[in-house]
Amino acid sequence: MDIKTLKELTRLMRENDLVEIEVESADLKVKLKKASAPIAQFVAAPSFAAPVAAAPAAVPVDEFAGCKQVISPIPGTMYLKPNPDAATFVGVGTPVDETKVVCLIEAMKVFNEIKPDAGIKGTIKKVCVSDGQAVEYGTVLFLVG
Amino acid sequence: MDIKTLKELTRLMRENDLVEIEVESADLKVKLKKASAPIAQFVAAPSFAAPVAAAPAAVPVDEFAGCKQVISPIPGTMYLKPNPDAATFVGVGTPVDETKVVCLIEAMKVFNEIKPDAGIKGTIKKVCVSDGQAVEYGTVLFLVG
Amino acid sequence: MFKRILIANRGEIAMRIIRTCRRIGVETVVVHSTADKESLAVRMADAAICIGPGPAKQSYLNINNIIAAAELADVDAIHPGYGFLSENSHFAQVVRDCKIEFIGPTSQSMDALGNKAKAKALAIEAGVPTVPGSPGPVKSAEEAIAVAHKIGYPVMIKATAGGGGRGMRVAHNDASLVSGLLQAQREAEAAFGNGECIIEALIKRARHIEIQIIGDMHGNVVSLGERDCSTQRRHQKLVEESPSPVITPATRASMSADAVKLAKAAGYFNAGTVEFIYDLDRKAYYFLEMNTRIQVEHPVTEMVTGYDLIKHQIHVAAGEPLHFKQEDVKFQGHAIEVRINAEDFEKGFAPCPGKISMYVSPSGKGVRVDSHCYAGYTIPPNYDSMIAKLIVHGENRTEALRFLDQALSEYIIEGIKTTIPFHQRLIRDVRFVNNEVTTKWVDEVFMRE
Amino acid sequence: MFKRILIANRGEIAMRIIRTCRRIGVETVVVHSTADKESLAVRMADAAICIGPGPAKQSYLNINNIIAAAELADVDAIHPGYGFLSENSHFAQVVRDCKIEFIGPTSQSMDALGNKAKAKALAIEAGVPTVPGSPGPVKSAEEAIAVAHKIGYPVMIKATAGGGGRGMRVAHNDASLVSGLLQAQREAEAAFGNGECIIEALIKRARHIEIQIIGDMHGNVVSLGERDCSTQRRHQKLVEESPSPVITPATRASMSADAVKLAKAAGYFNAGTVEFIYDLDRKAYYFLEMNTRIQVEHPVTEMVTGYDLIKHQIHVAAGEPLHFKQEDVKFQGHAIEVRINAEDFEKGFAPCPGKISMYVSPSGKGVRVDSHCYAGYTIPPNYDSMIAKLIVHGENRTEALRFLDQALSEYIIEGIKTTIPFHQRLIRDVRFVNNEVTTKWVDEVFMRE
Repeated sequence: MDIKTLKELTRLMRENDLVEIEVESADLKVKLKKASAPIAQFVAAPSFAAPVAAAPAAVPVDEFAGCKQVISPIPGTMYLKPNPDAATFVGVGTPVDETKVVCLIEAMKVFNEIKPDAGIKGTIKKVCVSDGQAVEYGTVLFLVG
Repeated sequence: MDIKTLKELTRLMRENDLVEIEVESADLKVKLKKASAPIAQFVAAPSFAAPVAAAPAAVPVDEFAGCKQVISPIPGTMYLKPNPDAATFVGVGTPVDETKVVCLIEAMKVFNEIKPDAGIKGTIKKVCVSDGQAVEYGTVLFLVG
Repeated sequence: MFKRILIANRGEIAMRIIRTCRRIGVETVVVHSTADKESLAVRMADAAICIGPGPAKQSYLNINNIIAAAELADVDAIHPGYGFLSENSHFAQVVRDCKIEFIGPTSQSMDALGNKAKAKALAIEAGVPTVPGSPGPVKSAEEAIAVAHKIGYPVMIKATAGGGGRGMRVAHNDASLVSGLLQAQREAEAAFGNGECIIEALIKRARHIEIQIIGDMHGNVVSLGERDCSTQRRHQKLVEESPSPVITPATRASMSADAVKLAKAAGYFNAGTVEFIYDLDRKAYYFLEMNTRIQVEHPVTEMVTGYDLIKHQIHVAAGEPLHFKQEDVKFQGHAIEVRINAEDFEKGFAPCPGKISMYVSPSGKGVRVDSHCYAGYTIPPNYDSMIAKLIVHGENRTEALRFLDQALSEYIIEGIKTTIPFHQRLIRDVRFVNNEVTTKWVDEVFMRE
Repeated sequence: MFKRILIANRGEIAMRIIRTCRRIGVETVVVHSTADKESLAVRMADAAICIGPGPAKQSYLNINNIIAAAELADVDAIHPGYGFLSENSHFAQVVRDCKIEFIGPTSQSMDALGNKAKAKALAIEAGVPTVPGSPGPVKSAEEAIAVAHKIGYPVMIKATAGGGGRGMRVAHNDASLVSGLLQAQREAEAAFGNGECIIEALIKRARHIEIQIIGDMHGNVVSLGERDCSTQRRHQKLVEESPSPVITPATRASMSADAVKLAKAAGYFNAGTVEFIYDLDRKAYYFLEMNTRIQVEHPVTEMVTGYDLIKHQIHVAAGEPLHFKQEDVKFQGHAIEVRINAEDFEKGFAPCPGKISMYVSPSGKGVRVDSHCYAGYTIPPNYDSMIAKLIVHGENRTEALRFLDQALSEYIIEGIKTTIPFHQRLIRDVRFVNNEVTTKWVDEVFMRE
């Protein structure tokens, strides 16, 4: 990070009468706020539920900042391997893109092949679920960076 | 991270009237906030009730800062004069202390002479009620400074 | 009996179903969208499974994901609530094909009764009075004109696939009938994928009166009396009450018998509502349509009969015979429900989603609030604007209205606009108090004053 | 009838009284301390007058300021609620001397029944059974010993001016009787300014059963049945229910008749409660004391009888004859009330005043919550710790307990500790379910496990 970017941002604020600016990119997350802004509170949304499926794994923002998430599109049981004796589809370090099968989710007796959404390209930085785990819509499966 | 970056950030805040700055990158997570950030709201405590008696008069904090309040000890009807034809007990500028009758409050058919509490000594800075007004416990009658 | 059921719904009805399940010892799994992850239902249910993002199409209407959740949670049955998939016969069939019970009627009954033209034909066959009009969809403008001349103008043009006031049109003469029919057919084709329309007599001074029925899989069908839902705005019910203050005991008995007759003719089981239009001038009722699900206003019937409808829905879905017979059903007092919506009634009932900053619900003997809201809750913009159903139960209508007035004046909801002020004005209106209201009164009279 | 009444109370009972006044069209003026200026009652009432600072002695017990407020607001009557000045005969007299009606009995009845020794003498005179013991205060240790020998050890020493468990002591032999009597007399003198003590037989397995009565100024007194309040902790009622699950219809009728007899003997009018101790071993009941006011647990009676007790209190205070006769009183179903307090039951029920951050009260058919709390409300440390009374009404005790279980599990109160977890454990305890509870069970068995 360099201070120059920040200076550019403050100039942008000044010139455009902005009271708040928030930028998030692959390598940087910035928030600037002027006195007059209503002070927004960024608290993590509390998750009340005790879901059947594990709650979406907490994403440690610091370490994996900028990573993109591969989420489950459907409730079901997640498998990291095509069959119990096989190797996992992917692991930390595996390069992936939207064509790569990263895991299976069994739902309605069907094994659905899960691939990253279009635009997600990089290497697996973290596997967020364990083999055979129940997942729901939105459960974070992998972090790709 | 070095302290220089932080200094740069604080200067940036100063120069741009920022009250809050939050930066997160792969190697750094910083959040700075000025004391003035929470925009203190001085709104009168919401008085839900539509009381029979007038709500305690709002005290303009600025002008009468440091003044002591003479409050009504009982619900009733407040009179500024001993009788309709007489002069008021006190007015702005009258010196008062705990021995001085400042008004009457009629309650239970009795005219109660009201004197400032012990320790209140000075001159009347403001008369907060009008003659014949209904008051409740705690209604501010006079400001003494 | 079921060990565990899945609730394929949200908001107050999800809460309502959870409540009964807790009372009868059935576990609950609620499915929800990401927009509802902080909802009370998610918190209250024994388990919650996220099935998709905010838009209903991708979550509450996403059959695949709901079934996947049901299998994952290993539930015995699915309660669809009202709205969403509750009247989707395909969904009911998929659920049953997965060896999960659908808490509702068969797909066949839903199909037979969900289509207005088919339902009307069934009613005619069963000897239930229907609004004079075409026996089925009109094939041509000429046929429509012939029907209109027979029953007399003005007439209604209705899309058979429509509902809730959508796909309806009035014609006063041949010209407006021909053009109206064309437009209605085109609109219905676009909106529902089905352009069929029927022609019916227009009833000028109508009350909306419906009969709550419940049936089991053993051929028993019982009527739980009527609800009068005549106070409507743009065909949306605002107030529901039981008993109806405008019909005689004889009419009530006859309507109940007809509703049961129709349900039996359709091989119907579980809870359902047979809607009638009551013509104040002719003092006659006509079958309108049947809703093959639990309804928003079911608590009104619960208050006057004492029966927990959700409980009996679950019991009959589990194959049990109905726990009571027609002669056991007794009515006590008068119940009224008003729907409190997050809407600004002074701005044409514009929805006002947002965060509730303060919330104090009313209380007292005979006051019931069915809601999913609380202070701090944000009403998402994705779904309907209902905040709560306020139901009161008094010895008679006068007492119920007094209770309602007290409860409305005590209800505190801050942070968003609600329809509480509207209801306060409404229930103090002498015409409402004196039952001079028709289904068009709010639109044509009350809202214009 | 009264046009406007003043409510000399706070919290849920102030809300409760306002609710009924709204239903019957009586204006309300609530007096409050500075600590309660943001309370719901202040917001709900037609008018509110601050009468003093937080401490009750300077506000809710400040007779001068309350009367001043009543005159300022020009009210016709004062409802004292329960606690505070509700059983203060001097206050009742001052109110009436100011030509304001006191919604309660005469000062004379209050005096005759508020003192335990006088009340017992009156009961004996009226032929109402009392606990065997001294006919009045014992004058000496010798007299106490003679009484104890006659009725047999163990015996109770009770201060006549005590109440709620204060000023009570058990003696098992002559020595402990003599020393206990001395201590009790000394303590009672210090606490109540009256050292008189009586000696009574100790009842080992007791239930607390009380009869709700209401009378008018024309000599009519009606019984509204019993409440069983045997689940107590340190003589504080935790759970109240009606009907009592341990007495026979014959006992019930006899207790009711005796309660009415006693009230009539005292020239009593307005609502009152005649408390009895029921001896499970002897299957006999004895008069304990009379509460000359509305009680916390009155909703239990309202649920099973359908009568609004506050409404009838107001009607009879206005001089009207009772609106119903003894033969009109019918009982329906089973009602249970639990008191939800801001207390940490795992730390000896230590009070936990503070701010409620989230609050969602339960709902559903047969569920009633009487409360003054809401999310954002701060429970002041100055007064009692009651948050709410949760009342359920089912067809029978089993159903009522199911409703209660559901309602408790649905009740969300965050930010402070509450007794909800205690009640959840309690009502699932098989001994509570099977009615094996005595008045000492919670203290001596349940809390020690």
